[in-house]
Amino acid sequence: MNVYLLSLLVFSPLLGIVMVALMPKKEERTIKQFGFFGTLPPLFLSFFLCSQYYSGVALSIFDIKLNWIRFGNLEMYDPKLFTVDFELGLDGLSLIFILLTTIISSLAAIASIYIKKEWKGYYLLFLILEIGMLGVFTAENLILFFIFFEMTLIPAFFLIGRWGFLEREKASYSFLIYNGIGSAVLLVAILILFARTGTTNIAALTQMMTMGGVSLFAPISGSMKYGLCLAFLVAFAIKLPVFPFHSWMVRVHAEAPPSIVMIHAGVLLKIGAYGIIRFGMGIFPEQYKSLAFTIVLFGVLSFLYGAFLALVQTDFKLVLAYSSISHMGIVMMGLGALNEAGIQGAIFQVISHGLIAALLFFLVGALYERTGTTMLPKLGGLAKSMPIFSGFMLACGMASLGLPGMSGFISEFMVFLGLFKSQPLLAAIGVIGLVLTAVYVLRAVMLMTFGKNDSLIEKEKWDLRGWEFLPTLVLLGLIISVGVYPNLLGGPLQGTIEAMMLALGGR
Amino acid sequence: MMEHAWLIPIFPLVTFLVLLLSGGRLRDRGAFIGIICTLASFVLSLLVLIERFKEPTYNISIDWLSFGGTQLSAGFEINQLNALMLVVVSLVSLLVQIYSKGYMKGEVRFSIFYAYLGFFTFAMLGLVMAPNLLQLYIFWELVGVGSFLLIGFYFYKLEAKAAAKKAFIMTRIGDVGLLIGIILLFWETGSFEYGEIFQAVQSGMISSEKLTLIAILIFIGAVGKSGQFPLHTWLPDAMEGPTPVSALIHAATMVAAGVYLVAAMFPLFMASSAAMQVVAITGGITAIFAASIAMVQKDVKRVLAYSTISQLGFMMLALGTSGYVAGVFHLMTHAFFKALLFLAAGSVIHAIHTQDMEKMGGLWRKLNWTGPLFLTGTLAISGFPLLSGFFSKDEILMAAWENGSYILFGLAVVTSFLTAFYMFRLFFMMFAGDSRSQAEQVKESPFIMLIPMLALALLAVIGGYIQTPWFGTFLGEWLVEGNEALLGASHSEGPVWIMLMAVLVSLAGIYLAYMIYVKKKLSREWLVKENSEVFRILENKYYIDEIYHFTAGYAIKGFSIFLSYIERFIVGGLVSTVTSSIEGLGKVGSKLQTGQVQQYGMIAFLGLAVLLVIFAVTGGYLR
Amino acid sequence: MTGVPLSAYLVLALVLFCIGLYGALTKRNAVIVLISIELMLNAANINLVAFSKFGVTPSITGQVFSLFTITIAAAEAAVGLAILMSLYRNRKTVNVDEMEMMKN
Amino acid sequence: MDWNTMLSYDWGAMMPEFIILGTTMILSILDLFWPKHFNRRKLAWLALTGIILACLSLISLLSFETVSILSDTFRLDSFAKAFKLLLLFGAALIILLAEGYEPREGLREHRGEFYYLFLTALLGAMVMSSSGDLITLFVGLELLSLSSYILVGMRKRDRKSNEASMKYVINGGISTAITLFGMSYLYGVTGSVNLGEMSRTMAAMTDGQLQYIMGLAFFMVFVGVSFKIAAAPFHMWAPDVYEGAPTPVAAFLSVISKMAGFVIILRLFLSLFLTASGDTFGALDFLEKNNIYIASLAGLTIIIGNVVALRQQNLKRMFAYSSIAHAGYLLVAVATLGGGYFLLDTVWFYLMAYVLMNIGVFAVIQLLSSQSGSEDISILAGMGRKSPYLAMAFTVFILSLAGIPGTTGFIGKLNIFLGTFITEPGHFVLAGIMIAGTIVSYVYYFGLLVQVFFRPVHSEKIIKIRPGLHIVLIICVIGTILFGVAPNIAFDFIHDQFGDFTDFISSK
Repeated sequence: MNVYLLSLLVFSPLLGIVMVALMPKKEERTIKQFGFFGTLPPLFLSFFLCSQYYSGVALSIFDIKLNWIRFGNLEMYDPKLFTVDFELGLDGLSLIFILLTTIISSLAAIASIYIKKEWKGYYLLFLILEIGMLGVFTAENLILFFIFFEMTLIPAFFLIGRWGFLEREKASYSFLIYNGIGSAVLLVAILILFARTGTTNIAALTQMMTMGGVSLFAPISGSMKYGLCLAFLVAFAIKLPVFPFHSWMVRVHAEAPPSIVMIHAGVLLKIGAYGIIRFGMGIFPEQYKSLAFTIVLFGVLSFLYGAFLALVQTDFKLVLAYSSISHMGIVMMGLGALNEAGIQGAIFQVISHGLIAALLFFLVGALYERTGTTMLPKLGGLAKSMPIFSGFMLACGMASLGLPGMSGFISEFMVFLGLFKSQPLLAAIGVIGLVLTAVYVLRAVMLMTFGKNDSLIEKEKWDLRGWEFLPTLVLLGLIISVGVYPNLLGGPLQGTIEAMMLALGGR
Repeated sequence: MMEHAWLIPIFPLVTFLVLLLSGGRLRDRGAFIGIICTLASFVLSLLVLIERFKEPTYNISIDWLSFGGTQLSAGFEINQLNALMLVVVSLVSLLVQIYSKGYMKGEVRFSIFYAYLGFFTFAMLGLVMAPNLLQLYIFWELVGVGSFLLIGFYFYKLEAKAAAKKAFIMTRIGDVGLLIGIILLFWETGSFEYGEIFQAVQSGMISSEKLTLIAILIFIGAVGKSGQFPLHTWLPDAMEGPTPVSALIHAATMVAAGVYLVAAMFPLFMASSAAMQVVAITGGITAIFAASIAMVQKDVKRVLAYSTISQLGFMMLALGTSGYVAGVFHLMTHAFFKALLFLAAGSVIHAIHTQDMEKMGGLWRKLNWTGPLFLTGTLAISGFPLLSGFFSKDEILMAAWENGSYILFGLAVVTSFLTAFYMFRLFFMMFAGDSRSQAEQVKESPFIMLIPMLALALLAVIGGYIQTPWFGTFLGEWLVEGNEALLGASHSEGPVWIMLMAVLVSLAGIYLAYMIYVKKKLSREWLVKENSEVFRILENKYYIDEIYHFTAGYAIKGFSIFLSYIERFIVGGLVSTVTSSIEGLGKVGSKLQTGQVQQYGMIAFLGLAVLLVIFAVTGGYLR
Repeated sequence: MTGVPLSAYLVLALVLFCIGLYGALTKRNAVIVLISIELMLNAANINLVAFSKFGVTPSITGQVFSLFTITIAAAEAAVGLAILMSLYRNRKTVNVDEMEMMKN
Repeated sequence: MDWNTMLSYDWGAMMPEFIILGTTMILSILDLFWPKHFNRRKLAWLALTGIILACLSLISLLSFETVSILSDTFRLDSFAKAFKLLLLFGAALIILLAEGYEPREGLREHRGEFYYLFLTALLGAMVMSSSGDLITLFVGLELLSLSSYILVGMRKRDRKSNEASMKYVINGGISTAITLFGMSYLYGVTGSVNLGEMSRTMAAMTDGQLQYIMGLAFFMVFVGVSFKIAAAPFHMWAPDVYEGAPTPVAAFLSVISKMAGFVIILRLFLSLFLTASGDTFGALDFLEKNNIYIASLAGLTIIIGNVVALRQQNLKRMFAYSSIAHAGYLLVAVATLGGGYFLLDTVWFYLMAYVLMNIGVFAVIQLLSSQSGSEDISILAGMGRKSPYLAMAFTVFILSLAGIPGTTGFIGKLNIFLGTFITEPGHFVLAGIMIAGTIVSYVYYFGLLVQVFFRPVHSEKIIKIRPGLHIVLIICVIGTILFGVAPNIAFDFIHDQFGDFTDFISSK
């Protein structure tokens, strides 16, 4: 049973897919309900896994490995050569990402109530997207990872292009092309590794790259390792995104439907960080180490660049988009710090930003539903007509600017803690961003909620209501509980981070 | 009792959560929840303080965040300073909440106001109880948020909005300094715990340059929070918040957190004379600088705000000149009399609905309670003999003198003259002379507002007697008990003439104000002409706001706009160059496709020819 | 036997091939184009036959090959002309350069 | 060669060819003598039966040892079996496609001709893949070419069809001539037309002069065949011809004819040039030394195919360019020789994938264009709304063509990449071009999906699908997904049946 649990988890949205597919097109209510129910099995399964973890079960008992593909006819050399197995596995890091995925997916499914048309197609794609995301975080080999990685790409393309705002098609194209380039680079790197070593298993590759394995056909030279490490970094930097690869993400944030941006900012971007940790850092620790300065540099650049640009945007969605770039810069900074504090901070930042961005975009969705605009100059004084909404918005803004007691602080603090140890100069430049973050977040949030506004027609019962409290409260609760007791999250990560640090050569 | 001290901040947090979750439904009843919870905190703090007199420092912590081999912990500590601060904070908070019941009556978001107050009190108490720097930083920021929320309480007022934002951002700048400071300190000492840090500092394992850098960075945090020059500009603007808030946050507690921080980190500062110098000089400059501005302001609350800045400067000056006890002592007495002043000013504002001094006057007869109360506060702050301010200010002057910083001593003396002058200017303009108010009916504030003021007035009078040159230096001895080496002497000794001079100086200030504003013997323009350059500079607060606006503000905005051009033309341009070049290639490709079959053949033949020529020329050795 | 060396045949074939290619690529009349293609095929035939007689290792297969080629060339010409005829019926032209309905 | 020798041959090896030939004859006779009013559409099923029978007989031959008959001119080795299987499979699908083809004008009275001409073309391709010497190869090639010239011009009254077929004849003729000229040189330097013998001679060749001529011959043959597979810069006929040809014929050209081109390339290159000596010392192999030429053509083909496809508004033209690009991908495998380990199974798998996805796409195009009378990409608009299942099938094909994981196209591309990277130094530039081309291809492939799903409905007319097309679509969708998710079904099949294709050249 345990062995199949992970596969069950990954493919459990299929149940929802079947249910939604069987519904007639017009049944809006039922489809929405089924769509939401479809996200529940993975949610419960992930909770179950989590409870197993906390009750002390070793996560490795959930690993599964089935023979799948064998390329070429080279059995005579080694029966495992050029084979790709269907192997899923779990460790603390992936457990956390899986939880993030399932929770945000369920909440985004709720937020999808705002979707106005073609619910059936929407939920089908939505659930496929969830399979892809779950698969990415559990895949134990690179090919499988890549397959799931691309599996997130296609549904997201359609979801953005079909259900987004006005310039949605352009946004979905830019999403496709940038991510296409990213995954192309990734694919090349994966395949060079595969072709040269005959395996794509992450653990085996880590072993070979760090210890130096026997090369069967052609060796991987030192400079090629650099190239591969760089390729992984670039591929995931596009996904993350890091300056200067960010322009697609701005469009997507601005044009995609808010419920999809919840997923996108909440989980999809995080695949970039996950990839850097797993592949850049995991497989090529030596090379990664020597690239650390560059990584931090680009982290700081994105952090400041995003912050400065967020300062002058007039569309709230764009403010959030640039703030995401800025926050992803923090992730890069942490990952480049090369010490426990930095790396753990980066992972925290990933999770924290996932929760915060999801909440913010849920609120954006709620706002757009009511006012029909997200342009800052048109908004204002919402605290009067929508006090609860404004309260959440403010809380969320505070979380985003790294207020202690909320998850954002822990991550920013740890990243800077780590960075001041390894790259004090860049860290010192980076702290400017902390002030800027406060400036742009407050500017945007206060333009919306404070002050007065005469142009908006206020209606009765505008405020958040009923089911809308579920996502907001759950997300805010998570943000605060991580902020108040970070060991909640830190615990599962210890094992993974220790292994990373060992490979990186101690502290 | 001390093991239950963690409940002290929890009570106000409960207020916050209950009131927030209840929405606006509790209305005025929200006040009772707030007051009862704060009362509980106060009683508990008092018990803890009493117990602390006998017992040693109490410290408990749990693992909070672990990374690698490092465990960061969270917990609380009850030492002398903490225990004292707990009482001060919870007391002032309690009194202000009682006061607000009357002051905020009729406000729509009444219970939200109490919720915010609860949140702030929680954060402030948490800050005081923190056993380590990280936890201190956490609550440090949270009090900032509390302050932000309360300044922006009237969210629909544009000034309140701007003030709240400014307060948050200016203090945030300081906070970043503090953050860097504690991070650097962590890497030097391997801990955030006070005890371990002080041990490391004393063992001399940190180089003195590093130590100075860290101390100054931490001090930057204090500068931001305590409204010291040059990050002071937010504090006067913060007066846009409701007056009780000004009393609680911007006079008694939060702004004192900077002083508290320096006091809490005193051993660290002691280890670096350069850092001490910086603290003292900043304090001295701020004190006289703010006092000079306060002399010409027209808004009651602004005068009080600048007075607060000035007094905080005093405290910094004390700390910077090794006057640990003096600084903490003044912090305490200031909390009482400045809270009193604000509440009394609030009472006046409540009565005549204006904050402009020019429109007041002759209120002494109309406000029978408020007038004397305000006078008590004014006398206390002016250093009138035998009131609390007298003793604490004296202690500061002594400390400065003893430390040998005569210039700073001189600054302090001048400042106390100015203080007496502008405070009595304020008092006389409000209460003396004829009424200039348009308000027809001026009613004394309700009883519920007077009680807290009475309590504070009492404290402002007697608060000083715990540390006097005559009846013993109880406070000082208790504070430095067991830490003499780290914190210095329990009492500053100095020549007697200092005390006499201080009395004379403040009396001179009062007399001058009396002559100008009551007797009108001296023209108002006796000192500076109303439209002279100096006056204008003072009135415009040395143009600091404008300077910030035109330098930092414009620079950031300009750079942002510059970057948005980069975003559009360079980053975007790069992308469009690639796409358009691919499209161009496509265009060329399809142009070649003319539909002429012979041309196709020709191109093919050319292709063949090229291949053959290359092969022929290279002889097949092309690789 | 005769003094004509292999190279002469090869050059002849090459020249013929080039003439054919030139014709196929430049002549407007489709019939001439088709004939030019025949010329190219026949140039190859000359090669085959020449090699079969004077090649490094002479053998009869070259001639057999050329027989097949001739047949195929005939078929090709027939097909080409048939297509040309149906084109002519619809378009009333046999000019190759007027066939540009489809381009880009 | 007397009667007994003739009888001693294992004619069973040619069974599939005989069946196709027989079916062709029956069809042509039936078409000739059946009354005019009789609907020739039914002949499709007969043709299909023939193909299926041939397929079955081929399957029964799979387990046989390598056979060569007619003094090694016809070989039934694993290579031949593998590719004939694909050819027959593709042909069956195209016949079904043709069954459902209903153009506005011009095919009705010649429909019968279509089937038997199609079968002769198929026969040519099959003969080619079994050929053991140049003559059979050439005859097979020409059988294929001549039949396809006519097929392209099938719609006699359609001016585009006429023009396309004329263009095809002229270009095809030139290419034939060049190929033949090259072959004549090959014969000249080896003195034989038997591939096995030629291979041995060429491998032992150390004379620089002869090697030079061999080089010329190599280029001529290569260029000639490049016409067939439409590799740049010899691709230019393809878009025009595809546009003018009836849709099933375009599908045939892009799939069967292209496959046949690769069959020749592989046959010739692997048996002759792979082992031919490349320098006077016999140290380097010819192909090893000269694969840079193939590689650069492959790169050029990928670039041109994908880049020009961006600008196309006509669906068939777009897929002509797309098929040019795919030929480029396949040429990459040829140029790198699959790194030595991934050549024949790679090409085979990719071609199979290509059969499935491209025929699927052409089925959809045929369906839509015959209903609307247009071939503009706008006919796709709103298909997602109007007939979601068709749209989903189309999406699967497009994703596969774009090489998205989960589809056969991805596994195929992956295999090619493995071949480019496995050797040292890897063919990184070529791989880079290929990956860049793939990304460019996303733009136009997804542009089609944008039409399908994002644009408003083009015409409300209900799309009626004939049973033949239905079958094609279902097979293609299932195949595309199945071999994408579980490619080992195909890999195990080829590896078990054909091993490493070690019986490629006769070892007489």
